[in-house]
Amino acid sequence: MTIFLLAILLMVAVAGTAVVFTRDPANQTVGVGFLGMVLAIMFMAFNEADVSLSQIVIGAVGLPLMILLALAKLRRDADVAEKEQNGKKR
Amino acid sequence: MPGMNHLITYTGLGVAAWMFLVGLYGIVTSRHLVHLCLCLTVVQASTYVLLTVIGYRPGLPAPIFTDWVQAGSLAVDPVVQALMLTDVVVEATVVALLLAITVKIHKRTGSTDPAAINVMRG
Amino acid sequence: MPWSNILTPAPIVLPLLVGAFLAGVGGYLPRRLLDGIALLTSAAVLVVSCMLVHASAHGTIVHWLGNWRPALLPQTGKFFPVGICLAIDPIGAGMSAMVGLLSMAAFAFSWLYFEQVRSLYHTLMLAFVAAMCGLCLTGDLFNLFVWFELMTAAAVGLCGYKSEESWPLLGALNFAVVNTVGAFLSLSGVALLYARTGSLNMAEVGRSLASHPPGSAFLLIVFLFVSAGFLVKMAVVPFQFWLADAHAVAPTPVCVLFSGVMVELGLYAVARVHWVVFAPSLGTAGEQAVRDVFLLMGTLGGVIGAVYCFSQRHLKRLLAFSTISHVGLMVMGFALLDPGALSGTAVYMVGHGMIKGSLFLGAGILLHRCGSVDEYDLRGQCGNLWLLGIILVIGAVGLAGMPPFATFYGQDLIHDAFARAHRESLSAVAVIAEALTAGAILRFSARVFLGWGERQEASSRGSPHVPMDSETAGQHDKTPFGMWLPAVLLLALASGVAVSGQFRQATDAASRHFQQSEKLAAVTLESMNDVPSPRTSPAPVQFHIETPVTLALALGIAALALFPRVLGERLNWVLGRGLIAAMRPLRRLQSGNVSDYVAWFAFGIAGYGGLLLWWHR
Amino acid sequence: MNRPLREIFFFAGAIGFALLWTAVSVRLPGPADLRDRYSLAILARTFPERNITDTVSAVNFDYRGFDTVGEEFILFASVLGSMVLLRQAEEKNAKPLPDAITPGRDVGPSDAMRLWILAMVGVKIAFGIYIVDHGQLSPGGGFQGGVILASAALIIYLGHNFDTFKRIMTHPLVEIAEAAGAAGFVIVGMIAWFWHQPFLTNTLPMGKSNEMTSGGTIPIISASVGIEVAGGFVLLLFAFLQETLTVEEEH
Repeated sequence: MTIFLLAILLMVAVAGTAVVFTRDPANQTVGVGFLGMVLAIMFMAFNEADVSLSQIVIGAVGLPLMILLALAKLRRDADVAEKEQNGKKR
Repeated sequence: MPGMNHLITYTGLGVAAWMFLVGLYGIVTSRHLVHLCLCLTVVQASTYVLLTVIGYRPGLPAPIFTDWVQAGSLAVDPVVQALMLTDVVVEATVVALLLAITVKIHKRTGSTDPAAINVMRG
Repeated sequence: MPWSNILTPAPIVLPLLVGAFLAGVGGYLPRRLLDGIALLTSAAVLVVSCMLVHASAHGTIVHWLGNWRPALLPQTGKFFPVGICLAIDPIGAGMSAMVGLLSMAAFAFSWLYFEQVRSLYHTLMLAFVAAMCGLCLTGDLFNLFVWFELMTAAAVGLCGYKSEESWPLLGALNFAVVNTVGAFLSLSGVALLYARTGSLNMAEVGRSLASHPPGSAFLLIVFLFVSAGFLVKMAVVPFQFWLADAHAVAPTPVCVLFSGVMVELGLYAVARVHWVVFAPSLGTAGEQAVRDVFLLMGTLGGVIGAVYCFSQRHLKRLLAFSTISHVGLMVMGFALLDPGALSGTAVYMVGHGMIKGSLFLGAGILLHRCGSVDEYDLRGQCGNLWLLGIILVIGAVGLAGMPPFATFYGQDLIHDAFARAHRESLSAVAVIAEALTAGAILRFSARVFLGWGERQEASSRGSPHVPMDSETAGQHDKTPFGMWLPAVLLLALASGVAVSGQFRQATDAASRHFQQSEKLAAVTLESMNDVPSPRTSPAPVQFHIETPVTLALALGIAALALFPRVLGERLNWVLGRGLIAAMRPLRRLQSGNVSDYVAWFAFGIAGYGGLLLWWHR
Repeated sequence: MNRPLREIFFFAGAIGFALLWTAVSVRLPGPADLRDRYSLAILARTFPERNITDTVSAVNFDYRGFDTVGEEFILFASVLGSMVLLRQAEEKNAKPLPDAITPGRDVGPSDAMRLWILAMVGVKIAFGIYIVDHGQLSPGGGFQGGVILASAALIIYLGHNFDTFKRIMTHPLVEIAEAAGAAGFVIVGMIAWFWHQPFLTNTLPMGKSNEMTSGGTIPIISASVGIEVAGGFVLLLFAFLQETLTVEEEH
């Protein structure tokens, strides 16, 4: 059991590091989802069922969704700006 | 085995410090505001790890009394878990606020690079 | 108090309830009704807080929420707190009264100011008020963090309220990121204390640390960690960068609360955590390290804030930097860890909050009438606004610590304490900081209202020219009476409040009480009857030479800035070059880039931690 | 600061921080008789005093209920703050994107799909309510269940039915529900005043163990938190979705 818990803790560290060093936000969202999942498993393993459930609903529904929506908005704004610029050129 | 239990505590403390610093490093070197927000979630995850190992009691069950966990018996620390529930909510809301700011900043300035959007020097 | 169950938590509960109510149905209410309800709510917060000040003067009020009184633990045979308590002493209740007063001023001002507010503004303001009151009254470490986070969440929304411009958004971003990072370190500190002592109640943690001492290194570092969020909030160098970015762009009524009380609450929280949690176990050497490090923080803040302040042309930004400088002086007052200095700091805090609130309201009036707060854009443009000019000048004199303002009496006590501690050099720091900040406001007023001075001068070259959209619509050729009233009243209060010996006597007794950690622990945990510290006859006010020197320096600095040619062409040129060269690196530090600020955060924490340990030996 | 300089400052700070952290860590954990006090007290008291089996919910909504009041209002203020930030500068300038860009608008769902979505929404709502109202008995509670309830609304959107989605989301009831949930918590806390007890005192009958009515005010608070969280997340998602699905015409 101890080995398992240690491994989970190290997994969290690895996942967190991966999130930081993924520089592209779209890919990073995947990393954040993974970190959220590892954290949920960690809470489970440390007998924290309530926290684990919150982490699942936030990590699986709330956060990635908000991030993806924000990214979609950023891309759309960039597209609109680009189109405007092209229009001006013509 | 008290030695083994402390091993988990110290590993957790180390992982928490690592997450805190690596998250800060991400913020310090970030070139995209969304990346910056997500690095902040890593900083926050460090407090999860810290609280988790603090509340952990080796070999004890979750603090939920069932047919096989008799009411009033020993369990892992429920207080820390209540604190962590608050912490999880704080995380979600802070990220929501920051993403909303990011979206608007991009709309106003056309950039998401923290180094490029700063106009408030001096 | 027969109504104590209702009144004690009311400053927190009432604004929350009204805020939620307004968010739900505010869309269906007329604007004036919304304003009226919000104004009445903050008036109620003020009244109840004053009642709490009065009641707690007879002994600390300990109120166990959920009726969870400390329980007798079978394992240890001692009382242990399982719930959360409010521990209310006159200083905490007084801070919450300040919150009520300034939020009243803010709501009264926004009555006629914002033309396009929905109920969201009122709700966020009320949540902000509740969070600040919670911070003042709570006796629980994690609860402190919760209110801190609520304060940040509401404040960020308010700061970015004008989301159609990019400046408020950047201010809000810097505010949110730096404060959140600080809050996480505070939370880590609370968690570490819990791991060591198994409690979250401040008094109980303090007692456990004293009975099972963990060593000075642990205490000093954890004190720094727990304080981290509050050090960011109170804008200690080098965590201060976010403040100017946020305060310069937030809506004016919000700025009143930001500079008038939110920043000071950071210091209050640090002081409270210090005396209740750490003082019983720190020992003489530990106290000495805390004293030296906080004196350093205060000195740095006082000087650096003043230098930045003097080199601004944007009035709100100028006032924001002056807040950094004045908080530095308050930190120095706290750092002496002396009852007299603490009572001086408390009096100073009250005076500063009111004067700074009034000055920000003045900036709001200026923005309303002239559509700008820029010193050079408005040069000589506002001669007809003579009343506003008088408000700004009186405010500047008040900030310089002249009688009869509360800042004078507060400062007097702090200078006394400097002399007692044989650190007279710190008085010089205070004089320079106050002269520079007051001089900057005087310079601004003379240029804007009298048209004195030149079009452009050396010291503020390169300072940002922030375009400000008007926060109002419609008529701009008249200032409604409702805008003047809070600004004038706040100044009048600041000059009147400390003149009576009663107020100073009460603050003195409260400050001595504030520092009696063991007694507070017994009152909290064993429901011991609290006996208030006796009031002593007020120390005679000594006129320190510093007071007239500050005013003379401030006038001189302002005059020199306006008419540099009196120095002669050559000296003027040299000085101008020197100022520009000296300001260039400082301006580069205030980069507006949140990544820089977070790097400074890590550096500052490590630096102060290292100094605490180094000076401890 | 330029980037290398910033990193030098950061790394100096990081090394110092790591050393400070190490100095603190060696003093942990504290003496066992101190460290376990709070946990043991709660574990021993929850069942006899409150008749409920999930001690975490007891701490969350009762022993340390005041923290949760603050927590709910953090969520509340952030949702409102995000709405303030994301609100369209001028409502009339915002128009929906042309159909071609709106994802999925051109492919209407089939009837079978509609039925399936409806069933899914039903399942989600049922599951969310279950989690909310069993908070005192098993893992879960208002917060977790509230998010699940909010995600039910999302499924409607994922089923390409943006119009229905928008109609639900912009209904004033959502906003009112969020506020009522937040206010509800405070009002339940105020009930105790009628019995001359401090704010948040659990004065209702504790009910039988292992039943939904056990725990006095705990299930009521949990339900109001659930309503607030569900409403809050729906508002938050809608604020972001509306940003994404509309273009604001400048000038």
